[in-house]
Amino acid sequence: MSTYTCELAVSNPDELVFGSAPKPVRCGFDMEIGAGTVFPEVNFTLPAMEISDATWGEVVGHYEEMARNVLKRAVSLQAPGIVLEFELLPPMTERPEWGAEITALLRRHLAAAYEKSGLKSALRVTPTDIRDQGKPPLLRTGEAWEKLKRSFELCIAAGADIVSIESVGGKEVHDLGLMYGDLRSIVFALGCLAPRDMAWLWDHISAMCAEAGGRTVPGGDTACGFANTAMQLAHQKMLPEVLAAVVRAMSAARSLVAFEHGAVGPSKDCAYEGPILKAITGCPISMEGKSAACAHFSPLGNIAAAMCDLWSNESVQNVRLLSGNAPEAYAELLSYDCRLMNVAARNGQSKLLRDWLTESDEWLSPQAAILSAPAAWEIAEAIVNAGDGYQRCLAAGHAAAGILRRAVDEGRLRLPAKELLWLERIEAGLREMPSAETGLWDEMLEKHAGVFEPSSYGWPHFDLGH
Amino acid sequence: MSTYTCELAVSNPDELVFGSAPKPVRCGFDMEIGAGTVFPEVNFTLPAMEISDATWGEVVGHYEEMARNVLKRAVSLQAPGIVLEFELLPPMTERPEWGAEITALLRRHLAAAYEKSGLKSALRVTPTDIRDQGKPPLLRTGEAWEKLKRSFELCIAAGADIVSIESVGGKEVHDLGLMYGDLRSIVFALGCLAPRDMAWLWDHISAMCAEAGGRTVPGGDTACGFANTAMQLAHQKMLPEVLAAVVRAMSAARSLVAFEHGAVGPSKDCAYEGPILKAITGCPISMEGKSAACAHFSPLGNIAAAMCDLWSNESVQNVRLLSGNAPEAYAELLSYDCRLMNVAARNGQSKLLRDWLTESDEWLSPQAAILSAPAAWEIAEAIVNAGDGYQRCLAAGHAAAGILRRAVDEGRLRLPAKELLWLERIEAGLREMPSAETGLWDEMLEKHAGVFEPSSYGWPHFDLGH
Amino acid sequence: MSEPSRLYQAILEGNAKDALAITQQALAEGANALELVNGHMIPAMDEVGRRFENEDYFVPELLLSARAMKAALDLIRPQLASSGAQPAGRVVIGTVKGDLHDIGKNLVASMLEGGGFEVHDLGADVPPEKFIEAVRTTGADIVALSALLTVTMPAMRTTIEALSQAGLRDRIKVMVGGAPVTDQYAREIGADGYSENASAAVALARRLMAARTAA
Amino acid sequence: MSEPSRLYQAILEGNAKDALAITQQALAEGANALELVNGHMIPAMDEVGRRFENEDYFVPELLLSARAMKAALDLIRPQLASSGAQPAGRVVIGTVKGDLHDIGKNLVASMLEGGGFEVHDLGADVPPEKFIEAVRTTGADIVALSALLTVTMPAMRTTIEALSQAGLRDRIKVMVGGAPVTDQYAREIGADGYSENASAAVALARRLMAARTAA
Ligand code: B12
Ligand code: B12
Ligand code: SF4
Ligand code: SF4
Ligand SMILES: [Zn+2]
Ligand SMILES: [Zn+2]
Ligand SMILES: [Zn+2]
Repeated sequence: MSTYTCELAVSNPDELVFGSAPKPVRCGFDMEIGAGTVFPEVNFTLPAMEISDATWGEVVGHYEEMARNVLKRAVSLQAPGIVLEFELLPPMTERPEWGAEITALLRRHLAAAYEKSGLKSALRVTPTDIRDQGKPPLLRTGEAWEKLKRSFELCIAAGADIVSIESVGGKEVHDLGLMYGDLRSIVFALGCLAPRDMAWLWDHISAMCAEAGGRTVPGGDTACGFANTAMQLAHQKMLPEVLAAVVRAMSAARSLVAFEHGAVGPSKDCAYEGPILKAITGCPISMEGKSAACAHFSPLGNIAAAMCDLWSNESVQNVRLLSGNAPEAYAELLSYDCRLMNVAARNGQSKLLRDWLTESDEWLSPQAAILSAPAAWEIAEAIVNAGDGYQRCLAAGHAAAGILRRAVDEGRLRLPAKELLWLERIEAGLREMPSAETGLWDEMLEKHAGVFEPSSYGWPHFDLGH
Repeated sequence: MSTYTCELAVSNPDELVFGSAPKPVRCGFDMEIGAGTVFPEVNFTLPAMEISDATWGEVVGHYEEMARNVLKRAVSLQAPGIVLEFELLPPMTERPEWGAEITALLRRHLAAAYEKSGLKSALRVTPTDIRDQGKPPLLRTGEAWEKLKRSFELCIAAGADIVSIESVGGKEVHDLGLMYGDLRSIVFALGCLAPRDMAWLWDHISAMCAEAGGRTVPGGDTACGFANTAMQLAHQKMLPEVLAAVVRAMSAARSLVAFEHGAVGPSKDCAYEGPILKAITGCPISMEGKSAACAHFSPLGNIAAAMCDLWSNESVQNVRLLSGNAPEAYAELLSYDCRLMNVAARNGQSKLLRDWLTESDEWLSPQAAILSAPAAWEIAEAIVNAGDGYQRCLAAGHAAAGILRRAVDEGRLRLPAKELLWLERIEAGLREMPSAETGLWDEMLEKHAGVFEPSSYGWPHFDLGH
Repeated sequence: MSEPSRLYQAILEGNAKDALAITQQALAEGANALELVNGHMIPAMDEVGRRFENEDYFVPELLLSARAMKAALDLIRPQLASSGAQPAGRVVIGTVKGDLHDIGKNLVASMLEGGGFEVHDLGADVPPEKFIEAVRTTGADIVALSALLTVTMPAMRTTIEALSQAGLRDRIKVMVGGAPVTDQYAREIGADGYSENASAAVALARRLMAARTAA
Repeated sequence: MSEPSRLYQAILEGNAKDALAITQQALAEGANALELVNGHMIPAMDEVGRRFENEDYFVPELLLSARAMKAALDLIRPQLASSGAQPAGRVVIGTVKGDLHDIGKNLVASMLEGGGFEVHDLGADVPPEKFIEAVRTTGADIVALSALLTVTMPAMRTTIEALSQAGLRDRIKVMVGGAPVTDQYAREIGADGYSENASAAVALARRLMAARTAA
C-alpha cells in the first residue's frame, strides 16, 4: 500500500490563508487550531547555564517563572488561546525523566490558568533528536534511540498535548552537501535518506500517541537541520540564497512524510516549508518570522505569517529585559501580531492581509519568492504529482528553480551575478540528476562511505522505499 | 502674542493615518519623515554596567557594536531609511562631553552606511532631563540646567539630526497626584506647571538648534514622566486604567506646548499622546507599541501604530539573544512591521490597515479607547477650542472621560466595578475643578509647599501664562 | 467596645481624620495602646494589604489607608514607647546614587510604615555615605535600597560594600528591589533579601527581622 | 616559470585535480617546495580568503579551494619536512561535550588548513579528556573549541580547566568560538582569543602563534 499523497487538500492558492486549515486540530484545554483563529505559540528556553543535578532546582525555577509570566501576559491581553512549546534541551532527553518533569510542570500551569481565567491552551513538547551522536549516526537502534523513545513516552504520559521533533535522518549527508554546494548529495539526503527515516520515526511517534490513549496529538516535523541550516548559512553569506530557496522547497517533500505517517499538525514552527505542507495535507501549521528575530534572522519576516495557524517566536532565553523577562515580552508581541490577523479575518479580509504580508517580502529574497501562496501551491502540486520520495524532492526542486527563473526573467526578482551563477548551476545540476534514485546509489554509497549508516535507513531493504 | 494653537492641522479623523503628516520633516541623510513612508526608529542602550572613566572604553565599544549591527541589518533588509535614537544615560548628560562623543560616533556610522550602501537615516539624540535632582527641583537655574543646556549644545554640534527630551517640569507634583489619585494636583501639574516649563525649555532648545545653523531639528517632548508612569502603574494594577487614560489625554495639552515653542516633530516615541499632537500640529510622530514590549508592556500594542510616522522599540539593552544582539533583532522586527504598513500604503489602503490596528485594541482597554483616530481627533478638537494651558488640560480630560462614558453606556467598553467607581470619581472631580487656574493656586501652593519651586515656573510672573 | 472596630474601618477606608479622632477618643477613654495597634490597626492594614494583593484596591486607596494608619500611630507612639513596645523594626530606605526614580521606593516606604515599621526615607539619588550616616543615627535594623536603572544597579553593590567598610554590615539586614533587580542579582551583591513588589517587601522585612532576632 | 601561477589559479578555482597535477610536475622539475608554498599556494588561499570576506565567494568555493590546497600540500609535505619547514602551527579543534553542532567548527578547521595550519579535528561532542589526549599526542600549539548551545558553553570553561589540571595550559593557546560565544565570555573563562567567523579565526590563530613565539 502506498502512503504517498497524490492530491492537494487545498484546491487553489486563494484558499491558503492564515488561521484556517481544512483539517483543524483539537487538543489541550479547549483549543481548536486552524479553525479560524491564529494563536500565539510561545517558546522559551534557559539562559546560559549548565544542566546538572546541582542546577536542576534552578532549572525548574526558570520554567516555573517562564510559565507564570507568559500565562499572566496572555490572560492580561485576553488572548483567545495560547500554545506553549517546550523544546527539551539535550540533557533533558538524555535523561527522559527530566523532560517529563518540566512537561508536567508546564501542564499544571496551563491547567491552573484554564481553571482560574478560562485561558484556552495547549502544550507542545519537542524532545531533542539525539540520534546523531555517533559517526555515522545510528537511527533505529542503540542507546540514543532508546532514550529518545522513552522521552516521548514519558512526556506524553506527563501531559504533552502535541508532540513534535526536529528529526535528523539524512542530515549527516546533507551537511556535507551544503558545505560543498553538492546538489547530488543534497538530493540524496533529502529525497532518499530523510524520507526513510521520517517514515520509520513517525510510525513510532504516532503509535506512541495512540497507545497512550490518543489524547496527545502527533504534531509534525521540521527540516530545520536541512533548510534552516541553509537559510542561516545564506544569511551569513556563506551559501547562495538561491540554493537555500531550492533546498527549502525540496525539504517540503521530506517534512511531508511525517503527515503520511500519522502527524496531523500543527506542524513545527521552524518548518518554514509549512505553507507547502498545508496546501498538500490541509493540516494547520505553526510558523515563525519577524517576531522570532530573537532566535533567527530571516528574509521571511512577514511572508511567514501569511498562511500560519500558530505564530511563534521560535525560542527566547529567560533573560531580563527592561520591561520584564524576555518570554513575557514575546508573549505580548505575538499576541498583538495574532490580534491583527484575527481582526482582518473577522472582517472577512484574511486574503488581503495575507497578500500584504506576502508583498512585503516576496521579491526581496529568493527564499521568500518560493513561499507566496501561489508559489507554495505550485511546489505542492509538483510534489503530489511526482512518484517516490526522490522524485518528489526533485520535482519540488525543479518547481522552485522554475519559479525563481521566471521571476528573474520577468524582472520581478533581481539577483546579483554570483547568485545568478548559482541559479544556473542548480538548474544544470537538477537536469543532470538520474530519473530514479537507484541511479544515485552506487555513487553515494561510495562517496559517503562511513558518513551514513545504510542500515539506519532500512538497508538491505533500502530499495523497498519507505 | 498668543502662541496657543486654535485650529487642527488635520481636518478630519480619516486623514489621520500612519506614514503621512501634513508637515513632513526633512533631516539627516536624505530622510523625509511623514511623507508617505513609515520608518523604523531603533533605540538601544547599555546592558547593566557602570559608567565611569574606567568603563568608558567599554561603553564606547557597546555603542560601536550596536550601531554596526543595527545598520548592517537595515541594509540587509533594504530598509527605505532608519532613525537611530540615542537616549543619553544620566552620567552622559552630567558630563556633556560623553554624550557628545557617542553622538559623534553614531553619526559617523550613519554617514558611512549612507555612503557605502545609500542607506537613508537620521540620528535622534535625547539628553536626560536631569533638572529634577533637587527637592524641590530647580528648573531654570543651577548646575543641572547648565549641564543640560551644554549637553544639548554639544550634541547638536556633534551631529544630532533631531533633538528631543523627556522633560520633567511639573512631575514633582504630578507624582504625588498619581499616588493619591488626587485629580486636582494632577490637573495643576499638567495644566499649570508643566506647560510653563515646556514653553520656557522649548524656547531654549529651538534657539540652540537655530543658533547652530538649523541643521538640527527640534523634535518633540513626551509626557513619559506623567502618562507613561500612570500607564505602568495601571499595568501593575496600582492605578485604575481609566485614570491612566484620562491622564494620557490631558498630557497631550502639555506635550503640545513643545510644538508651540519651536518643535516640528518627529515627536518622541514614548509620547503615546502622539496621535492627538499630530491632529493638532500636523507634525510627524514617532510611536511605539507591541515591538517595544522589550521596554514596556502596554495595552496599546497595535493601536499605537495606527497613525505613526516612525515606529520604535523604545529601548533595548545590548544583550545577546540566540540570533544575535538584541538591538539588531529589534531592528529586524521594526523593519518588517514598517514594511507591512508601507505595503498597505502603496496599495492605497493605509486607512484600512489603520482601522484593523485600531480594532485590535480599541475596546480592550480604556487607554486604547481614547487613542483611536476619531477619539484622538475629538480630544484634539477639545484642546484647540479651549483657552489657556489649564483649560486645555481640563478640556482634554473632559473629552476623554466623555469618550469612555459613552463607550461604557453603549456597551462597547466593559469595565470592572472598581474601574467604574473611579470613572465616576474622575467625572465628579473634573466637574468640581475651578473654571480658571487662579482658582487652584492658593490650594496648591499650600498643599505642595516645598514640593515645587514656584520660581521654576516663572513666579512671581506665574500669572502671566506661558 | 465599638471604637476600635470603627478605627479598623477608618483605616480601611483611608479616612485619616476619623482615624485620628477615634484614636484620640479611645486613648482618652483609657484604651490600651498596644491593644489598639495589635488588635485593630495592624489587622486593618493587613486587610488593606490583602485587598491590594487581590487587586481590589489600587495604590491611592492603599496610601490613604497607610496615611490614616500613620496619623493614628503617631498619636499613640508616646504611650507605646512608655509601655516599652517597639516598632516592628527600623528601616532606612532610599533610591541609590544616580537614580531619581522614587515612585516604587515611596510605595515600599508607605507599605512598611503601614506594616508598623519605623521608616526613615532618605529620598532618591542617595550616596552611600548618607545611608551609613542614617544607619548610625537611627539605629536601623534594615537598609532598603531601590534602583530602577541598570546603570545604577551597581551602586547597590557599592552601598553594601560601603556599609561593610563602615563596620555596619553585621548589624543590619539589607533588602533590595526595583524593576531591573532580580533575586539572583540580590544574592550576587550580598543583599539579604529581594522582593518584587511593595506588599511582598513588608513580608520580607518581617522575615528579615525574625532572622535577625533568631541570629 | 608559468607552472606556479597555474598552481595559484588551480587553487583559486578549487580545482584539486589540476592543483595536484601541477604540483607533481613542478616538483618533478625540481621546483623549491617552500617557494611553491609561500610564493603561490598561500597567496592563492589569501586571495580566496579575501574573496570570501568580500562576499564574492561562498563557502563551497572556499572549501573547494581549501581542498585543492590541502591536496597539493599533502604532496609537498615530505619535501617541506626534510627542508626543515614547519606548518604555520598545529591546531586541535573540536565542538565541546554535549554539543553536536559542527558546521561552524568544520568551516574553521578547513580555513585553518587552507591557511597552512596542521589541523586535528576531533569532531563534535568531545569530552575534555579527548582534548588533553590530542594535545599530548600531536604536540599542538593551539586548542580551538566550538560551542553553539548556551547550555554547552560552560563545557568550554571545564575543558580549559581540565587542560590546566593536566599541566598543559601553559604550553598551548586556547581559542574559542560559536554563535553564542562572546569576546567577553572568552575572557571570562580564560581563553586566549575569540573570533566571530572562520576567516577571522585564521588571523586569530596567526596572532596567537606570533604571541606564542614572542613569549
Ligand atoms: C516613571 C519613570 C520615570 C520617571 C521617574 C519618576 C519618579 N519620580 O520616579 C522619569 C520620567 C523622571 C524617568 C526618568 C528616567 N528614566 Co525612567 N522610567 C519610569 C517608568 C516608566 C516607571 C517606573 C515606575 O515608577 N514604576 C512603578 C513602580 C511602582 O514600580 P517599581 O519602581 O518597579 O517599584 C516596585 C518594585 O520594583 C518594588 N521595589 C522598588 N524599589 C524597591 C526597593 C526595595 C527595597 C524592595 C524590596 C522593593 C522595591 O516595589 C515597587 C512597588 O511594587 C520606567 C518603565 C518601567 N516599565 O518600569 C522607566 C525606566 C525605569 N526609566 C528608564 C530611563 C532610561 C530613564 C531615564 C534615563 C530616561 C532619560 N534618558 O532621560 C531617566 C533617568 C533619570 C534618573 N537619573 O534616574 C528606563 C531604564 C532603562 C535602563 N537602562 O535601566 C526604564 C526601564 C524605561 C525603559 N523601558 O527604558 N523615568
Ligand atoms: C544547524 C543547526 C542545528 C543542526 C546542527 C547541524 C550540525 N551538524 O551542526 C541540528 C538540527 C542538528 C541542530 C540541533 C539542535 N539545535 Co541547533 N541550530 C542550528 C542553527 C540553525 C545553525 C547553526 C550553524 O550551523 N550555523 C552556521 C555556522 C557556520 O555558524 P557558527 O556555528 O556560528 O560558526 C561560525 C562562528 O560562530 C565561528 N565559530 C564557530 N566555532 C568556532 C570555533 C572557534 C575556535 C572559532 C575561533 C570560531 C568559531 O566561525 C563559524 C564560521 O563563521 C542554529 C541557529 C543559528 N542561528 O545559529 C541553531 C541553534 C544553535 N540550535 C539550537 C538548539 C536549541 C538545538 C537543539 C537543542 C534543538 C532541539 N531541541 O533538538 C539541538 C541540539 C543538538 C545538540 N546536542 O547539539 C539553538 C540553541 C539555543 C540555545 N539555548 O543555546 C539555536 C541557536 C537555534 C535557536 N535559535 O534556538 N541545530
Ligand atoms: S530553526 Fe532554529 S530552533 Fe528551529 S529547529 Fe532549527 S535551529 Fe532549532
Ligand atoms: S516611556 Fe519608558 S522609555 Fe519612554 S520615556 Fe518613559 S520611561 Fe523612558
Ligand atoms: Zn525549532
Ligand atoms: Zn521616553
Ligand atoms: Zn525612548
